[in-house]
Parts: sequence; C-alpha cells; structure tokens
Amino acid sequence: MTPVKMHTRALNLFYGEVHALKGVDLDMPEQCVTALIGPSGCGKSTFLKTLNRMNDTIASVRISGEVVLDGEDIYAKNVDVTTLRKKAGMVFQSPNPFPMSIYDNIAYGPRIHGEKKRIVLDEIVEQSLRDAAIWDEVKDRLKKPALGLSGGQQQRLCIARSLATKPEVLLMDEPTSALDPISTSKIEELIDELKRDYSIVIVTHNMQQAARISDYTAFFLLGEVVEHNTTGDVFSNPKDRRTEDYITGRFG
Amino acid sequence: MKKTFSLILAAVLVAISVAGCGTKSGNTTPTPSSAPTDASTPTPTAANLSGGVKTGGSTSVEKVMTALIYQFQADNREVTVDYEMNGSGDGIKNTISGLYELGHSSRELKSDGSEDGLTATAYAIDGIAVVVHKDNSIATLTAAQLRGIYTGEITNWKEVGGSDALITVVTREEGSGTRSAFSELIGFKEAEILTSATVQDSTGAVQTTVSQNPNAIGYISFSDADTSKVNTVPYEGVAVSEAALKDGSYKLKREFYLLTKTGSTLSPAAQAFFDFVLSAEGQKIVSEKGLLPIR
Amino acid sequence: MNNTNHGSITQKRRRPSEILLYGLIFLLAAFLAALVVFIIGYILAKGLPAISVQFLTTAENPIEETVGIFPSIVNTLYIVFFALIICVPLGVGGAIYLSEYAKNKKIVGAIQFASETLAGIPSILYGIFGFVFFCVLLNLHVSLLAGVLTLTIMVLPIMMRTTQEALRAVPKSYRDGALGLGATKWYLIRTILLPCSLKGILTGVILSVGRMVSESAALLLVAGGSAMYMPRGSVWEQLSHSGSTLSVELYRYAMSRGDNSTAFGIASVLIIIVALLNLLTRFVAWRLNKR
Amino acid sequence: MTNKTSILSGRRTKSLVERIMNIIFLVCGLASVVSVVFMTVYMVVSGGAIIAETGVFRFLLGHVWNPGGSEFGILPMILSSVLATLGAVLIALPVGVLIAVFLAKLSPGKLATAMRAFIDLLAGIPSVIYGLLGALLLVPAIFKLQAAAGLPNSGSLLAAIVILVIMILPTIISVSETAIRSVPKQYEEAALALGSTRLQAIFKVTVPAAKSGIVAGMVLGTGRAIGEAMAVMMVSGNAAIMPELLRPVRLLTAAIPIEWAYSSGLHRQALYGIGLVLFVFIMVINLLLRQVMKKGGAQDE
Repeated sequence: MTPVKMHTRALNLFYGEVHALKGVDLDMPEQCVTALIGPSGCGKSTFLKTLNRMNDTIASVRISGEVVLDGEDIYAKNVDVTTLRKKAGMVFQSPNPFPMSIYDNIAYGPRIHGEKKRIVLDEIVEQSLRDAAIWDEVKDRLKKPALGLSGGQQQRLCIARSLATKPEVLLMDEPTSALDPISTSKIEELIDELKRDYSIVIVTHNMQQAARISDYTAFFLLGEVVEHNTTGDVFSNPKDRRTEDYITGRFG
Repeated sequence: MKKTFSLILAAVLVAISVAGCGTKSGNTTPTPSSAPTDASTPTPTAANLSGGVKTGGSTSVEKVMTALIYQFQADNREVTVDYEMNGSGDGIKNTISGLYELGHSSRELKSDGSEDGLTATAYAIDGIAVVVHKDNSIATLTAAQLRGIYTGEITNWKEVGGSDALITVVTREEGSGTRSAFSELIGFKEAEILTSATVQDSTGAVQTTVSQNPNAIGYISFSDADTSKVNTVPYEGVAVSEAALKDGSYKLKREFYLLTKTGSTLSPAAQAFFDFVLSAEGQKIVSEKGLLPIR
Repeated sequence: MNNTNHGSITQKRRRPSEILLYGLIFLLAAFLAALVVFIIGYILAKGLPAISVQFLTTAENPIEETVGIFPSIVNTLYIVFFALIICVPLGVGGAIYLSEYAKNKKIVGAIQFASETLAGIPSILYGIFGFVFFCVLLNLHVSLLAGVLTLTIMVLPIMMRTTQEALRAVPKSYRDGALGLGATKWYLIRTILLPCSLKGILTGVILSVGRMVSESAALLLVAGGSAMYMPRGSVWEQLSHSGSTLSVELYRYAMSRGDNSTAFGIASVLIIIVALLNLLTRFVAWRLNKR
Repeated sequence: MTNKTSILSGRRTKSLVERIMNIIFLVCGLASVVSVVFMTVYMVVSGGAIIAETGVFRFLLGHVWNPGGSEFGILPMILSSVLATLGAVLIALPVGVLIAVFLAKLSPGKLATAMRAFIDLLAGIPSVIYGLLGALLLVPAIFKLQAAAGLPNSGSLLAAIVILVIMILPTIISVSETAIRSVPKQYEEAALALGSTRLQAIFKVTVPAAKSGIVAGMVLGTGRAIGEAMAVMMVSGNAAIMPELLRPVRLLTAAIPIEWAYSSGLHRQALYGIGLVLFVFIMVINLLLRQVMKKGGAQDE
C-alpha cells in the first residue's frame, strides 16, 4: 500500500446544528489522485475544505476528530494556518484569478511567502505555467489582465498559481464543472501528469472523470464515507448496495 | 406605502399653517411693560398707524435696533417694522433703490459719491471698546501703542507693560463700519493693519475670539461689550463708560445712523418710527442698551 | 523557494508588521468612535439645558433679553417645505425621464452630467449664484423665497439619484408584464413604477430634508438673517422677508452674538433632527427590503 | 368565434396624453441641465467682471488682498485652499480606508452597524457645529503648538485641516467600505488558499481590487473639502496671508462669507471672482471624477 499523505480519524463537522460530516475516516495516499464522489450536499466539498482549514472562515463551524498531514494534526493549537495552506493548495470550482496581470497572479503566492527577487519570481512563474500546461498560450502576454483569458485558461492559471507556492497536496473542488468539454479534458490530462509530483484530492460530480483520472475513490453519502477503495474496485464491483445504486445512476 | 408619504406631507402642512396664521395676531409673548421704573406715558402715537416699514442694513446696530423696533411695535399694534440684517452695504444700496425706507449704518457715508442721495441722521453714539482676555490686566493703551499693535510694529505685550507673550491681533473684516471708525480714530490706514491679524466678521465674533485667547486684543462696540467675558482697556487712561462717552473724555466713539433717501418723504408709519427713535422713549432704550443717546 | 524539506506546518510565522497594522486599524476605529461619541455628547451636554418650552416656542425678546428660536424653526420649515414642493416633482420627473423615456444618448448624457455637477458644487457657490440670480436679477431680494429656490437646485440631484435607484430596483419583469398587457408608458409609470419606487422617493425626500436643514453657507447669503419676529402675515409675506434658518441662527449666536449656550441649544436641536432623519431613512430602507 | 379586435390605435386621446407626459418628464429632466447652464453663465458673468478689471494674472497670482485699495490678489487664498484640502485628504484617505477595512472585514456585525450609524450621524451634522466645536476646543488646543513655535495664538491652517479631516472622513469611509464590500468574495478566498494571512488577503487583493471605488471616495472627499466654507471660517483665523501650518489663513471659500455683508461695488465683484475660481476648481474635480469612474469601471468589467 503506498504511504499515506493525509488521513482523517473520526472527523465530525457541524454547521451550527447541521451535522455535515459524521465520523469520517479516510486515508489519502501520496502521489495519487483520490476522487470524492457522491450526491450534492453529501459533504464531499465540506470534507475537502477541512483539509486546508478553509472552513475556519465560516463563523458557525465546529470540528472534532483528527486531520493529519505528514504526521501532524492540522487542527492542533500551534499550527500556522498560512503554512498549512501553502503546503495544501486549493483550486476552486469557478476560476477565480485575481483582477491583476497573469504574471502578478502567479507571483502572488511566492511574494506573500517572502520571495522578492525578480529573477527567481520570473523562473517560478514560467515553471508553474509550464507545469499547468498553459505557458505556450500566455507566454507573450504575461502583463495582460488575467480576466481576459477564457474559462479553461483561467482555471489552469489558478492551478499554476497554486503550484507556484510549491504545495505538496492539491485539493481540487469540482475544478471542471464550470468548463467546456475541451478545457475539461485538458485539465484531466494535467491532473494525470501532476500526480507524479503531488498528492491530489479531487471532488467531482462526473463519475467518468473519477474513473478516468483517480487511483482511489471515496463515495460520500449524507456526511459519511460509504465506501473507499481503488477506483477499479469501486466502479467494477462496489461492495455497498448504495454505492452500486449511485454509480449505476439509479439515484442521486 | 402611499399612506406614509401623504401622512408626512400632511403633518408638515399642519405645522406650517399653525405657524403661519396661528400667530397672526402679533406676538404671543406678553406685551412688554414699559420700563418699570419711571411711569412716563408712552409717546402719543399719531392716528392709529398701520402698514409695514421696510428697513435693513448693518448688523452692529442689531442690539439697540431690535429693542427699538420691538418697543415701537408693542406701542403700535398694527405696524410691523422689518429689519433685514444683511450688512450696511445691503442697507445703503437698498435705501438708495427705495426698497428700504430706512437704512441702518454704523459709519459715516462715504464721500466718494457712491453713497450720494442719502442723508444720515445719527440717533446714538456707540463707544468702541478695546478688549482683552479676562486674565489680561493691562492698565491702559495709548493711541500710539494701539497703532503700533495694529500695524504689527509692537508684537509682544511686554512692550506695552504686559506679560511676555506674543500679541494676537484681532480685527474686523474689510468694509466694516467699526473697523473704519477705529482705524480713523487711532490714526492708521486700514491697509496698514497687520496682514496676519485674525479677521472676524462681527463684533460678537471678535469678542468670542478674544475671550478664548489670553494674548488677544480686539475692538468691539461698547454696547456689545460683555465684561463677564472680556476686559475693556482704558484708552489714553480713560476707562470706557457711558459717563466718559457723555463728557467726551473717552475719545473712541462713532455714531449709529438712520439712512433716508434725500428728498423723498417717508410713509406715516416710517416717519413715526423715525421720530420714535429720536423721541425721549426711544433715546431711553438707546441708553438702556449701553449707548449714548444723541439728545 | 526550497521545495525539498518543507518544514513542519507548526512553525508560527509571527510577522511584527502584521501586529502593528492590526493595532493601527483597531486604534483608528476606536479613536473615531470615541470622537463621534465625544462630539455628540459634548453638544448635547452643553445644549440640552438651554432647551425649554420658551426656547422652542417664543421669539427672542430684546427688551427682556429672553431667547427663543421659534421663528427660525418656522423659517426652516418654510424653506424645507416649499423647496420640496418644487424639487420632488422635478427630481422624480427627471429620473423617470432618464429611466423610461430617454432615447438619444446626448440628452441622457447631458442630464446625467448636469445632475452630477450640481451634486458636486459646494453650498457657498449656490449662495453666490442664488444671490446674483434670484435676489438681484429676479428681484426677489434677500428672502426666504430666494432661499427656497436656491435649495431646490441644491437638492435636485439628491432627488434624481435616489429616484433613479428606486426605479432601477423595480424588477424588469413588472415593466414587461405591464407593457405586455398593452399598458401605455404613462399608465405603467402611474400604476406600477411610482407605487413601487415610493419608498426610494421617500428616502430621497428624507435625505433632501437632512441636507437642507444642515445648510448654512448659501442661506446666509441668499436668505439673510432676521429671525427675531414671530411669523406674521400671509405665507407669501413671510416668504418675501429675509429670515435665518436654524443653522444660520446657530452661526449667528455662536459668532456674531457670542452666546454659546444658545448656540449649543440650537446645535442639539439640529442633531436631534438629523438623528431622527437618519432613523427614518433606516426605517424606510428596512421596510423596503423586508417586503 | 372570437371577434378579432383591430390593433390599429382607435382612440386619439391616449396618444395625446402620452405625448404630454413625455414633454412634462423631459422638462423635469432638463431642469437640472438648465440649472447648471444658468449657474455657469451667471458665475462667469458675475465673476468675470473683476477678473477682466484686474487682469487674470494679477487676480490669480497677486499676493495682496486689500479691497479698500482696490488690490485684489487671491494667490494666498488659493494656496491656502489647496494646502488645506491636500492636507485633509492626505490624512483622511489612509485613515478612512483603514476604518473602512475595519468596518467591512474585521469588525463583528453589531459593532459595525453601530459605528456605521454614528458615522452617518457625523456626516449629517451641519458644518456650523464643527465650526463651533473647532473654535471652542480645537483652536485653543493648538495655542500650545503655536506658543512652542514662537507664533501668536490664533486660528490656523492646521485647525482648518483637522476640521476638514473630520468632515470628509464619513464620505471616504462609506464610499470605500461599499467598494471593498463589492469585491467578489472568492478573490479573498483564493488569496487565503495560497496561504496569505487575513491582512495580506485584504490589503494585497481586496483593497487593490476596490481601488476605483476608493479613488471615487477620495475625489468626492476632495470636492467636499474644497467646498467647505462655514466651519473653516470659524477656525482658520481668516488672515489673507501666505499659508503656514500654524499661522492664520483665509481659504477661498471662507473669503466669501467673511466680507459679504459689508462688501459692495468692486469689492462685491471680487468675491464673485473668488466664487468663479472655486467654480472652475470644482468643475475640474468633477471631470476628474467622471474619468476615474469610467476608467475604474472598465477595469472591473
């Protein structure tokens, strides 16, 4: 079994009275893609947002249980959230580049983490855009506003922006649901390459996508992990009837 | 929604109408009894006067003029005297144009021809008091010293026998009657006034400014001087007082004038008011308000 | 940036500059709050004692030297009321034209630019224009009427802007629905647009009243100052006199007459009026989005 | 059988009413245009006389204001107005933006609404009240500074600046806060996700994104600062000399009411001239505002 990069033990989460996550135990192996699938409102995005503590920004959230990254519990008192989020980068559902130039978008991460030297930033920007497979499309207009790019390009820019902070984990919240099929396939190819360097956790509605690009799949239902196994097993012989009903499209 | 809008409109309308006509019958305040001390009969008014008298002009005569008007209206229920307090420039212009029957001014008419066609009748003598802060116990100031202070040659109180502090010169704005009278009496041209002097646009404002600034010196009309706020400085050794004004020992004084269009006759009501001002009762109010009656 | 050893997430990166910035922000916010409370508290503390029935309902009596601001309250009511009578229809009409009728860009651009310019002009310049145009040229002389007309132009942009916002807030579906049923434009305006945007117009009225009550520079020049008489004669006669509103009277008591306690009394009255108007605006806004 | 109603407009009166209404609303709309045209014409006509008389340069650049001697130089007043406005805006802008960030992002809901209500009150208070408080509290407080600087106690440019800061803060705060609030939330989320702290996210992403709104607030504040007359007249000492921080100054706006009551003839026309100069200043600022809004708008699309 490949080593585990992140795991959760007995993870519970409450939005005020709503019990969104119920005792979730999940291992996310290194250098692999773990897909989280399930009907909308099953808690998969909420779960993803606990991994880089983005839920902290929501006032009425209460969390219990353990979330461990490289052996460290990320909800411990002495954790520096900014370092955590640097280490576990996130890409959001709808592309949200900053209203700045393409260059400044990518350089934003390194700059806030103290990188000032121009030549180093240039190198990081180029490398990140190459890693996100968008360098060729933007290399001669780095100074142009990022909002001028197409939807697909913007999402790859956001991925490049996360890569620029040198994360180890990439959390992707339905990255392609707002994109056209061509851009979606580009992103999926990109994810396939990225998993060589990064541990990736991706939330998706699209089961074909999960089947194509993920190594492991976890099926969420009403805040619980119903089944978690290699993608092959989950899709070819699901153990739990509810998983089978879901992936054959009988409900949900 | 419509209801709230019309409700507010109605409320405002009611307030106006109540205010507008409700008090049409003259003042609601009790009619002022004539001065309690002497029981002189009110001056016999001519046949029951009525109508309005339009007057306007200088603000520095406000204190005495509002009292005169108030008393005159009390004696003549049907007469209303309007007093537009918008400055002597406005007063002079509108008396020439005939808008006002009577103009108010606190300075003599200019001889440069711009104010011809008016006759100025003095009805009160107002002293000009040099004032300083309550804590400033300067004994006296001579004309030369005042000239030095106001032209910026003397800058420290110790040069005139005061404590060691820079003098803050406070003066009135360009065009003010009090300022032209003061500079004439002390003997310097208005253009020579210290350019960095603090300028205030009324007697009260000068007094307020001086009352808050220990090192300040200003000049105001004696009738407005409030000795609880400021100290008056004796001029050439003579303290300002009604007696000193009367016997002429206090030199800083100027007259208040009623302006009329030369050659035109006033309406009966206006003429009655004009006579009232110069009458014994009018002159009594003049002295009650701290001025020296002309008669 | 070294990518290899990532360092544990438990390093606390305490940035000194951040603490300083947080401190500065909270300090400034606290200072402003304290300043506002002090200003209002000081004025009310000094002013409320001066307020009495006599203070509010009588005119000044120069003989017995009693103080009363009733005439200036009436002058303020006159100016506010008659200015509203003129500027509400004009403002609402103008806004309706802009949002419903205007077709060619140039007129719309001109009206919009004019409205924005009027909003930006300081009140002292309204004073000069009002004096030169209304008092001298139209021979109204320094009077409440001149004050009414000057303030009408001053608050016109407020009425137009708030009405425009209110009209914009009316859902497009209402317009399409009415027009779809064959309603004429005026019918649509009368039966749907005006009723729906009434609250917005009311907000505009309240804002305009607030602006007019606090106005002093322009009125000092245009409506002058002689508020010492109880209102008498017909409304028209009252309008043709000069007279000072509360704010102008506040200036005269504070400076020309140096009587601070009365000045603070008037200041307190003004603050109470402004506070009530603010509450009214919040109440209308609250009712607006409650629907 | 449905009877087919003809769609040709039968009743002539309906279109008449429409046309009348159209004209009425057009007239209402043009009211503002007519007002601005009349205002511009009469400001130029009344103010132009003195400028023609004394010559534009002598009027604008003359050092001496002595109406009695027909010397009308308003350079000291122009500089005083510019310095006072600049000083006020340079202080009020950063303070205003920081407080706007506090209200929009850092303060708990109830506290923010309470403070906003108070700030609205601050904005609504008549300027005369600021003048009164300034004359009674602020000016005497500055006496100590003046004494230390070896200058006589008096009203001063500093007092005018402080009063103007307090008066334009509410405008800058409310406009900046609205601008900050309208920046899409996900910009900040994206910044946080990259590991920036709360303040970094706010000051490096959200505030820059709200730049055009903040600049608009600044221009509005500048317009209000330049236009203030009464409060400034009560605290600045009104001396028509070259401006220095701790010496009394006379601003363009204050110069008008201070001499208005007793001015006549050429002197009154000189005050109109000052009004015209102010009018031109304000129009320039308004045009500036429109450019900023247009440019700002384009950048956000």
